[in-house]
Amino acid sequence: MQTHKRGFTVLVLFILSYFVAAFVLNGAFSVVAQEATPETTAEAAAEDAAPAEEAAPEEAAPAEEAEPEPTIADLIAMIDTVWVLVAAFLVFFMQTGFALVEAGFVRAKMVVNILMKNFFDLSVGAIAYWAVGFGLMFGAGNAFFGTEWFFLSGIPEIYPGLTIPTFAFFFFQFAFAATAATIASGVMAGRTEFKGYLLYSLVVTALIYPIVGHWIWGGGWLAELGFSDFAGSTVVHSTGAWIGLIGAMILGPRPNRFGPDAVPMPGHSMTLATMGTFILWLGWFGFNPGSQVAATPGPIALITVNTNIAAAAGAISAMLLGWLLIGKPQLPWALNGALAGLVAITAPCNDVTPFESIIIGALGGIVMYFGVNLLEKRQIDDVVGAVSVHGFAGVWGTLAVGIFGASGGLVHTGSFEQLGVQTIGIFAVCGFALVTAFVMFSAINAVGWLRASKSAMNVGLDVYEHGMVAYPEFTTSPSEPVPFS
Amino acid sequence: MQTHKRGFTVLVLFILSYFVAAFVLNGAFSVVAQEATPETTAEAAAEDAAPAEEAAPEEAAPAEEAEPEPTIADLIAMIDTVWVLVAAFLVFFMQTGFALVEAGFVRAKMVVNILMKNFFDLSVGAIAYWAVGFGLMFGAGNAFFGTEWFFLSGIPEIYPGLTIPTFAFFFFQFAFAATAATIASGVMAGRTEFKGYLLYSLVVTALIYPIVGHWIWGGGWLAELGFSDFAGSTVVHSTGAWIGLIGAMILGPRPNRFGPDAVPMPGHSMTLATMGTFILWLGWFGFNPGSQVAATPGPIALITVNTNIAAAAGAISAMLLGWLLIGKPQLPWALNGALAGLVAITAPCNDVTPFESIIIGALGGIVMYFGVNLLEKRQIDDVVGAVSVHGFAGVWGTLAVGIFGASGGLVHTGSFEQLGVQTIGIFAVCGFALVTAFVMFSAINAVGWLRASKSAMNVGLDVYEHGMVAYPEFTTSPSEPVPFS
Amino acid sequence: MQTHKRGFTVLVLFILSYFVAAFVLNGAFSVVAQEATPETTAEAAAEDAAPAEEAAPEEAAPAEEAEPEPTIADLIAMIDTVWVLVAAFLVFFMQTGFALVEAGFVRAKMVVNILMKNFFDLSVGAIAYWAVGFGLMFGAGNAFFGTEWFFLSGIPEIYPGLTIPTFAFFFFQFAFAATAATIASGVMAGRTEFKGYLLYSLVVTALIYPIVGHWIWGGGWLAELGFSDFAGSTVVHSTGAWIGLIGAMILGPRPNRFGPDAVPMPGHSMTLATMGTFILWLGWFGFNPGSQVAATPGPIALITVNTNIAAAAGAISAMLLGWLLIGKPQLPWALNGALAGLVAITAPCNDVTPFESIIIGALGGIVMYFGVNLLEKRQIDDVVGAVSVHGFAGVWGTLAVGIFGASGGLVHTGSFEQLGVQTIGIFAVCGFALVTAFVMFSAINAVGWLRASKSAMNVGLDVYEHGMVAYPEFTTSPSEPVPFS
Amino acid sequence: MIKKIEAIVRPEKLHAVKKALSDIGIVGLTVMDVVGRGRGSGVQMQWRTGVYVVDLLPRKLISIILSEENVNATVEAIKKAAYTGEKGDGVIFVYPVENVIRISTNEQGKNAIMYQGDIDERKKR
Amino acid sequence: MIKKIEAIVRPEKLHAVKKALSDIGIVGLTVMDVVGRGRGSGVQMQWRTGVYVVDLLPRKLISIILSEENVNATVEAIKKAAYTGEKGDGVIFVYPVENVIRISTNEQGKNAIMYQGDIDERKKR
Amino acid sequence: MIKKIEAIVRPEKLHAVKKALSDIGIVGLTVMDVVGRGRGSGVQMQWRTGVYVVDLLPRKLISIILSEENVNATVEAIKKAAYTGEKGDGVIFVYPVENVIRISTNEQGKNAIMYQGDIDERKKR
Ligand SMILES: Nc1ncnc2c1ncn2[C@@H]1O[C@H](COP(=O)(O)OP(=O)(O)O)[C@@H](O)[C@H]1O
Ligand SMILES: Nc1ncnc2c1ncn2[C@@H]1O[C@H](COP(=O)(O)OP(=O)(O)O)[C@@H](O)[C@H]1O
Ligand SMILES: Nc1ncnc2c1ncn2[C@@H]1O[C@H](COP(=O)(O)OP(=O)(O)O)[C@@H](O)[C@H]1O
Repeated sequence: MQTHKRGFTVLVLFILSYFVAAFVLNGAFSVVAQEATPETTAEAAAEDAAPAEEAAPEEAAPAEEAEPEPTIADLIAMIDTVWVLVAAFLVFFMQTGFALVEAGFVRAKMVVNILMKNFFDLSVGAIAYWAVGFGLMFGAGNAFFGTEWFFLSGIPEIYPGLTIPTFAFFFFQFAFAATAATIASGVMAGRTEFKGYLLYSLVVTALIYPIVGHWIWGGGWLAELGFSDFAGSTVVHSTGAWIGLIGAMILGPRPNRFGPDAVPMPGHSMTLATMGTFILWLGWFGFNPGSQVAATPGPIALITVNTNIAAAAGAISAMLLGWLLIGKPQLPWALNGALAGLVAITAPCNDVTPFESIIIGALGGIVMYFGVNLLEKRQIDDVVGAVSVHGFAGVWGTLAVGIFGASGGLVHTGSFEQLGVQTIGIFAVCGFALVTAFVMFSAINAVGWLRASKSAMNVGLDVYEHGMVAYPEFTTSPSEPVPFS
Repeated sequence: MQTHKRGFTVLVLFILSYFVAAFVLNGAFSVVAQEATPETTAEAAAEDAAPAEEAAPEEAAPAEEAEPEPTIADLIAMIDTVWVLVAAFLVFFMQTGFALVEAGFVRAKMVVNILMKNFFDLSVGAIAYWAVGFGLMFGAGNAFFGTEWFFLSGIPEIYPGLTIPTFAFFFFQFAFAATAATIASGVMAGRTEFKGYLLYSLVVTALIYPIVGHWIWGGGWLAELGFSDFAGSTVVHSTGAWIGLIGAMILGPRPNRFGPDAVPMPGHSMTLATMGTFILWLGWFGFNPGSQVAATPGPIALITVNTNIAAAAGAISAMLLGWLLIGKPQLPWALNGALAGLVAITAPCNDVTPFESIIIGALGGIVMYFGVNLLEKRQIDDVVGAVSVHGFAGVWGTLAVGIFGASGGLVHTGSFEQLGVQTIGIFAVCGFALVTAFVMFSAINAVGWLRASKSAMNVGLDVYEHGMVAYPEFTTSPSEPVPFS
Repeated sequence: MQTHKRGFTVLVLFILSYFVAAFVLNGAFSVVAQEATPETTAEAAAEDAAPAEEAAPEEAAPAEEAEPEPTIADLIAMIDTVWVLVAAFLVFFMQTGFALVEAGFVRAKMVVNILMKNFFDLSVGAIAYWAVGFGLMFGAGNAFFGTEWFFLSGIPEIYPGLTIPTFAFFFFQFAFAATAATIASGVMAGRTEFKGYLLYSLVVTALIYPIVGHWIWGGGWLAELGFSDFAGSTVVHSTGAWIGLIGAMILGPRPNRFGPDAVPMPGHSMTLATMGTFILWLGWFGFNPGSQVAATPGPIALITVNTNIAAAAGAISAMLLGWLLIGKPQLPWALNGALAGLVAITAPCNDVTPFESIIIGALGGIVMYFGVNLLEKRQIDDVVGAVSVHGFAGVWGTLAVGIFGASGGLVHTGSFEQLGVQTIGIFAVCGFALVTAFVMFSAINAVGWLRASKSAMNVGLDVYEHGMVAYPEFTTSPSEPVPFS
Repeated sequence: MIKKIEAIVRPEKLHAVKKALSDIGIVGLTVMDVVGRGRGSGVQMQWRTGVYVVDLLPRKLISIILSEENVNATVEAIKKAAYTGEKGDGVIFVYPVENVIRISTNEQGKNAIMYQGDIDERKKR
Repeated sequence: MIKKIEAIVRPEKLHAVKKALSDIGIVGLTVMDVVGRGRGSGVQMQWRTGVYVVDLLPRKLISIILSEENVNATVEAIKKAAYTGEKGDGVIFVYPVENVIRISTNEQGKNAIMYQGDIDERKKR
Repeated sequence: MIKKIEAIVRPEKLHAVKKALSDIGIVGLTVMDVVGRGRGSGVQMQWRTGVYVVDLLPRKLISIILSEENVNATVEAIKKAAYTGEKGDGVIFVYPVENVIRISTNEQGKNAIMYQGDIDERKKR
């Protein structure tokens, strides 16, 4: 208890100092107040086609009069904004999907803990990406990171090169950042302390992910090189997965996970896992088609079809492979297969045909399958299979741009150039993520906030860290999987 | 059984007479048939940019010919309608969120009952708001309620002052009405009879909520006064909460909830509660940005960002506060904190900066925290904490308009005027809700339909009222929360 | 094990040969590669209002220059595409709803199996409808089926008669096909082998559903006749239900379902079933208003309102009826009632008033109620009530077009013509579905892949077919429904 | 003398056993969920990469407190209803009981385990 | 001599019984979820078209191993706490026990079931 | 003579105890989920505003019917496998059993609790 109180105080101080430091460094408050005040925004909006600010008819009428006739460009801005926001909502919903998949794949005594982590990925990420991340990622700066727009101060009204407000673009990108952060929570489930996880979440959404993002989407050095990752197989998925991988290695496996006394640890609810996967699949229709960042009919329709069919192909290939090699069609393989297909199609989705998408998705499922088995053999405990789903399939998807991409892919152009650039990018991102994550987790470990104590893991992180259980009324038998008969 | 049958008959007669009376009074049927006939609507729609009525190519082709070229205004109507409908779908989805949060926070033996109540909030509300509510709320009338548009008869094709069809506006508003009604179900969970609840639901969506709505959004006296509540911190959330509060006080607490023989009554499923909160957070992206009722890029993007960051701040502040004061980071506090942040930002979301939103959201979480503790001390049994989440945080959000609002807030204008108006509105709505709800619940209580019998509560409302249990195959131990170890 | 391996090999060979045959017959690969290459699509898209292909500002800027000013028609295409895609996402989400409703209504030992089936409806359907279904359904051909567009080869860029890309139209239609397929899984739950189900799923999405679809939506003979089914009461819902009905009859009931040794088999989770129904209701806002296939404000707003109010009416009528006849307000009746209301309004939703929608929905709920009781008496084991919900209520909805339809309905025109045509269509589709499904299921039965063995059903399909259970840590008592007290 | 019978049977046989006991007039009984291992073998399960055997299979434990003279009839009834002849049919145990007290009536001993129309009343007729 | 008491009570009475036992100094006990049938009748349930009766209702089984001399006091305490006077209040069974071994300390017999401040210690005072 | 051993152990020790029993040749056993209280203290939990103590903690109850001569070896095996030395390790109870009947074979008494390769067969070798 005593140590708990102290740990808590340190955490609060840390968070406070984070804010204070940031404010001082950026003179943030005043700038924010000036720049992002809704007056400005509202005026600008009025130049758009805005009919009425309030629902009440009385108030709305007078406001309309003196406005200039909206132009075609204004309309395009409206359509694009609606599209990007809707897509962002779908990506946001993916957090729910991740939370459910991860909750379904852990044991009942760890459920509250994993839900907390997913919930605070979102919450911490919302603050951190607003304060620091977005600026680092998209602000002008050097080839490695941006140096403006912290706390969204000084952002332009319309995002440069696009038609939509910077706020809309920011929100879309925030949803991606939260996704990247949440991937590792599944890898490291069942043994990571909550305090340490909060720090992890802060660092990833504020620093690691945005820097990688700057390289590729923020005009950084990989973008210059011609590296192509349309919706983030590498930027989002692999980055998250490599961080999780290092985390899992530093943490070590859950007790009794490997070795002679190993006990099976099946996930506690297949309905939650399946529901989560359905929601992720749905969310991906925001992730990929939304990354067009404009409502251009041809591309967004094509991307939607490709995304869907790759998921289907991944589910089928992984399920059939498991059936062939283990003897039964298994639900977890099917779910992870669909996700692997989705991750794989994420990079090339705008530049391939549906038929090629089937191939990419199906191979994504297969890559994932062997990836999970590889980690198992190496005794790396990836609770939900996220390293394989997001990391290995992400690498495959990034390479697929260089193979099938209509604009630079091997099979269409005969040139290895794009494939080479893709490979460079994959290694660069992997290296950066592994190194920074290693430093971060080692530091968290050094203060003793990383791995939960053995008794906490026996009792369950839920009781130990959160003083509660997920299902207080249900009799559960944590150590004995029970079939019927 | 005998009494059950009689109660049922009375209920059916009541509902029937409700319809009959309404029809007679309004000559409703004929008018509805005339006004809302799709012929008219369809023609009007054809003047829009409609390309084809049916998917089949053959039929579509001829229809297109003689149509006039659509104008910019037609296009804006299309975009706005798509936006408002999508937003309405998201608000509609919030019903699912409420159902899950409430189900997760009650004990397993009350789950079917709470699900029924949420499901029929929606169903009863759909009929009641169509028949009476919308007219009372938005129809022209006096400063206190509208007197036309019952059964949607006589509604204009396009909602006055907006670009979208009145049907679209109606549907958006219906989703809000259902939300208001559903709030109290959580407060009064675990002890309210289903029959009585149906009546409650009818009265709230047909009368109480619409009248408050008329005052503020329908051009009533509070709107005249300059009261500002952009998306409904007061109109929707506080109204629902005050009604629930009175309900909880008239009902009294669940047996063994307080006093020396009190037993803890933890919610039966943290996964359901978390899933529900995620869905509510998502739905709020329809609730707040949708309340712009037009797809104006600047405002809707800003509102989205503010909504999100306030939720995050609320989750963090409530979680940290609980950690500090109780010693552990608790999931229920985090969930309720996010919701309180969302409720708080609902009124000022269009008129503040993201930074101010963080403050508003964070304080929302704190207000909620102390609110829950206050009710606990007063021995008022609010099962899900909805009075604090929707009521207290709603008051705070409404005040925040007067404090941070760019157009009239204290810190920006130095004037207390807006704050004064906000305070008047808060008291007026609170008073009206408390009085009408008191009358309503007292009446329901008088016929004996309010509080379930003691044995029903012991056995579980599910068995007693609905003849079933939510999880027939799982062994549950209703009175003994079971941790692992 | 041995036989399992063989069955598996046969299945894989079957699937492979399916692809090979298709490729050879259509010379598919080359054509697909040519036609659907994103180069073409991307160029075309550039003629739209596309601002930027990538989010990175640097790359986007130069691309914009030489583009022609977008026209009003381009904008309409953008809006319509956004609308149709969003609607398609909602319909896609209905798969989750179906999965949850069905999972909630089966016993715990069958959950993994039913989740697998729903998941693979989607996955197999995605491939099959792309390869064969869409061409059969919408390709030009004869009055009975289409003969082009297999593997999407040769499809036009913009779907003829519409404004949206064919890819967008295809995706919307795919989501419908998956829905049709998934209906039967609920009817036949708890006793159908997974292998046989995969074949079923393939045949329905590739052949049976598309042929019916061609008749009505693809310009086939029923379309010529004037048969009207706006969003698919018959095309989608009844077709799926009749196939399921035949399946249930050939399969026979679950052991101990009827007869003197019958035991009650309540669904294992009412929260899952309720959540699923909420999601289906939400998804229907894509299903019906989306079927306008254009964002025309008037119609889509009217359809939304009608859809919603019919669902509410169905829920209320079925719940009250159950209350009256059984004595308690039952959740399963309410859920199925809402769904029946939704199915009933699907055909007439664009051509009736909200008041008529209430009548149609309420009668949908009643038809469903008696339908379930009828099948029960005939000892046909429809696990989730889908034959009544989708079949009987679908027939009623289709007839309602001929009764209430503004353009040809009996009460508005006094003519029986439309009603006659509707009746012909209902019988034709029913007959076709029953016959083809009979052939299909008999064939699957003949190879022994249809009905699971008795011991598999006792142990649970989950353990037997998938080697796992849905909730390994929860103590379940499969044969004894346990109430509290 | 009072005895206790514990019968461990297949879950799907619970209904049949319950009916058989009603038929001979055994009213009072208590049932619980157990998992167990006897002569049968376990069930093979899979989770991701691994295959494992679950050797404790679910059974229903039915416990009946009754007079010594009714033990034989009851054991026979259970045996018949729970029988399939395959491994896993279960076992029946008999234990001594020293006393029984019924809470609502304060009856003790044999009186406490008498029920309306039960096996003893039937015998008298 | 060591005895075992098994009390089958209404679930909602578990807290009261537990408290009554604490009050007289009974510390060690084990509780399990059971369903059972006695003199009471079942509960009527519905599922879709059918009405059915659930005749096995949930009860809590509390089992206590204790010295013979404490049996009476304990039975009385349980009877009082679990009593409502209606059918369904439950029954109490007493069985012989031959030995007890505590794992952590290796104590045997009566020593193994002694607790700090329990009924025996209190008697001494 | 036939005896019954009931061992109440920590849930996480179930696997170890099961293995220890297999090693000495104990095959037949039944396991159930219980919650209980002994010498240990409870766990502190929180729900919203309140803190409360859960004093009944989950344990596994393992019950084994076996011949008297095997009781000692079995008790020793359980003690060793379930031991941590801290409070909460659990207790072992021994009861008399009067008869055993195996349903599938109709064996009675000691024969009914013989298994292939069990402790008795091993002793003979
Ligand atoms: N010696 C024993 N001690 C305790 N329980 C036993 C014993 N033998 C059998 N059982 C119980 O009886 C159940 C049925 O045993 P049995 O008929 O041998 O079949 P199976 O082992 O295949 O289930 C077991 O699952 C176990 O719960
Ligand atoms: N003869 C018996 N053998 C085993 N258990 C019994 C017996 N009689 C009663 N019980 C148990 O005691 C519980 C309470 O019994 P009783 O007081 O008769 O009420 P009710 O039958 O209404 O529950 C039963 O549910 C059952 O679990
Ligand atoms: N006298 C007793 N009567 C019944 N059960 C007992 C008794 N003493 C202990 N138990 C059971 O044994 C379990 C372990 O007891 P013990 O080793 O004292 O540790 P703890 O109380 O910490 O769990 C308890 O949880 C309870 O189920």
